[in-house]
Amino acid sequence: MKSKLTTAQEAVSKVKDGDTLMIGGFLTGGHPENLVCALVNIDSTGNLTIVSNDTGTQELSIYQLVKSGRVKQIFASYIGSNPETGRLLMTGEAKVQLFPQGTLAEKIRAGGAGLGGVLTPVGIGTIVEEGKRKIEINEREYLLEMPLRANVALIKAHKADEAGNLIINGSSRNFNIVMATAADYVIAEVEEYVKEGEIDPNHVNVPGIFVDAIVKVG
Amino acid sequence: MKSKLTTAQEAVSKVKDGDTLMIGGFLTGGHPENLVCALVNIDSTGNLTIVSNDTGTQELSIYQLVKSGRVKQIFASYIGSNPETGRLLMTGEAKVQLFPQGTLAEKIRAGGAGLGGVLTPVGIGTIVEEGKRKIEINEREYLLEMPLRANVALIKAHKADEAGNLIINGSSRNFNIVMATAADYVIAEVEEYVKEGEIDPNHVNVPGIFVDAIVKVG
Amino acid sequence: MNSREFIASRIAKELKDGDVVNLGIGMPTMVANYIPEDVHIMLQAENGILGVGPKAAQGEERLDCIDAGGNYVTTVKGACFFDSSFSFCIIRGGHVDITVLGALEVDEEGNVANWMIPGKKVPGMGGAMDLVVGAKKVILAMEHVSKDGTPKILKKCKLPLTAVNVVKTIVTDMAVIEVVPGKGLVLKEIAPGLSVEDVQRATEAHLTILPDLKVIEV
Amino acid sequence: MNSREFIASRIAKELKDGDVVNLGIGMPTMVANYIPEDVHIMLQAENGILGVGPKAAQGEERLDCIDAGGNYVTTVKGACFFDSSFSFCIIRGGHVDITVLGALEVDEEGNVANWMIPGKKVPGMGGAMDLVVGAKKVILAMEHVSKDGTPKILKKCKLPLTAVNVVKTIVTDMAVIEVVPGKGLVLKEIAPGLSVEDVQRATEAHLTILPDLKVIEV
Repeated sequence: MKSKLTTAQEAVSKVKDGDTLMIGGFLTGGHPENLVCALVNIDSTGNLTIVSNDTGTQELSIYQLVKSGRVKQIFASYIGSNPETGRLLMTGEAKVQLFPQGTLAEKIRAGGAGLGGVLTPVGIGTIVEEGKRKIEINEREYLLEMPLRANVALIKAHKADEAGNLIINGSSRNFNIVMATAADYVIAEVEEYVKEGEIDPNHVNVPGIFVDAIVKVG
Repeated sequence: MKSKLTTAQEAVSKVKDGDTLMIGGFLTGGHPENLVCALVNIDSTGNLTIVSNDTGTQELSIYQLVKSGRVKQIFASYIGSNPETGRLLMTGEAKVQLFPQGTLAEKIRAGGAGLGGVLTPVGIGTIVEEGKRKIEINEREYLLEMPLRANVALIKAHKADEAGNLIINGSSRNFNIVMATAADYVIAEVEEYVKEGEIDPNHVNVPGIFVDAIVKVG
Repeated sequence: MNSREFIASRIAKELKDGDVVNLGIGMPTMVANYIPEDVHIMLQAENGILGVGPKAAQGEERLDCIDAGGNYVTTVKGACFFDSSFSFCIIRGGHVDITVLGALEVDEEGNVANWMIPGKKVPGMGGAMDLVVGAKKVILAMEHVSKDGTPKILKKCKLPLTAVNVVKTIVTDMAVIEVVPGKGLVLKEIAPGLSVEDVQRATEAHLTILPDLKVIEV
Repeated sequence: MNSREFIASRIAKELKDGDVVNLGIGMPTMVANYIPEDVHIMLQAENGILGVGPKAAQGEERLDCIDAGGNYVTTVKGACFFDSSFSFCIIRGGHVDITVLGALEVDEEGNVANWMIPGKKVPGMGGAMDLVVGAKKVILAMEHVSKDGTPKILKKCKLPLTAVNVVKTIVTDMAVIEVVPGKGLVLKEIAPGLSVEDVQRATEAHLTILPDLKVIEV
């Protein structure tokens, strides 16, 4: 089988104009900094839609990406840690759509799991309702939340084997696992790269079939 | 904190008349045989509803439970390995409702995850549609599948620590993880019981907060 | 003890042995400092930890162990890690006993606003909407009035809501107030040295006074 | 080579290097025996394995490593385990390239019936409905006619359906047939020694014959 190992530059060249991009991580934790940095340095792509829990912090390259004018739309749950995202929202330079964090995770999962949507009680009675179908079940109202998918996902893991199986430790799992299931092309930035068979099948967090490219860093 | 360690007999005495019971396992794999056996030997409870992927095989105690006349309803995806379940379905002695396996897993997950339901394309155009709401999204039809919850879940794991954290290996995870999230009282049959802190937090398959009682067997 | 410490220490008394608790960023996080030694709770961080421990000592910070505020933390014995999707199954599914959050406004129907000020500040809701809808008990930790002295406990919230009918207990520097469905706000305790009139004057909503009104002990 | 072996070995030629494949119980399972050595596929078992290997040797059976038919199996290098919920995210989400299943009936619209005979046999659909809806390519492995000689490839299925418009390729002991949307059934290959008329006579649905009709090679 063809090796999935590649460079950050080569991997992110898969991102095309107008693509939707999922970027894993929760603030600095489990964030694929090297991949985003490589993307910032390729300035050929624009009109991007970014799906990220929080669009990171000011210290990360995602701040530069958001600032670059190449992003037309952002889906997130919290943007207080990246003032540039807030600025784009206020000025309307980009469309910024906010979702409850659990709803965002569930939308991405639905995208990867072939579901048409999920019903959540979260957001009922708030502006999160706007433009969404409400469905009543047993006299309780739910919001119909639709699936989210991406062309490319940039995720971060600790270890990969040759098959692409990933181990993600601690609080760094966050959005990296669901995002790996919901994109056409998945790029994983990893700290360690081992031979096939060296990861215990019981400890795999992302099956290798989801991972298209592996970039070893550090 | 109070110890969760108990006997099978004591644990299953939590099952009350009319309860809905989830039973983990896929055929013989990851099936909580000792807990079901204990339940068979307590003949005080009836009118049970059982949620199980397949209601096991003829060699397991669940066969006796299904045969006992104490089960009024069964939710499953496959019953070809337990002829008694098929007999109840044919004679109408119990109500047997069949769901696609992924739909069953998703219904239980929704029950544990506080979702009002999920939309799946699976079952469209088949008798699985019967009695269910259909919702059209972007010109594709989906079935609205409602959440499932239980009063008690009987599950099987390899290892538990004092906090109730569980490790389930190999193909035995199957329905045991989602069922642990979707029942008011969760009883885990385990092969190994260790002190708090002896399970790597990265390797926990079921967080201890879901587990109410632990029964060590073998 | 300043007013923030006063509020945090009073809220700590609401926690019972075995509770699963999520503490919001800021004042709510301080609650952890006042939990009695014989009360063992499991702190949840919505980015993927159950069993959050004290902050990491200098030099021992791990990028893979941060809480939802981005702080480097430790874990207690019996902790476990999981991804965002599972984390919000725990939260939305009702498996968190108590969530403590800050608020901009709260009203007599138990509605709460804590995530945006239109035209000024839109950090996003993060996990707050899921938490207040999903947790079994919602406790607000807030100053009784805003910096310019205007009431924050209102007849009806004016800011965009986080959720409707969810708040159970409001703990401020002046009072402990319960939201009782159909009854509105019931004053349970007042801060030492204050009169009922002092509290009512600082509150827009009507407070029901019970005969057994107590003084807040911390 | 009997007819079941003939069918299985022809289907093996449909698999490409890198494919994720789910093989149903019975004849489909035999496909694994005929995969060329230079084609590496990942076999999925819906009870929670990616990377199913050969059957376990006698004495080396592990209760935690069974396939969806309940057989003791081994795993290949690079395998991983997961629970039923995630397994059907893989299946329903379109991450399985090929699923091979048996069938009772199939028709010219690509509808398939393979899970029940009303009044006779109701084993349940198990994972079949999710697999045929979710997999990128559905291949049926079936005898061309039933034991009493009646056609199983029909104008319109009579038995309760497993799914509508899902079948891509039908491989029988007599022919390889493609379902082409808007065009119906196209005969691609016939078994050695048979004429087109032989195949059409054993088929209720109309077969479109292409000029480049081939003889099945196994």
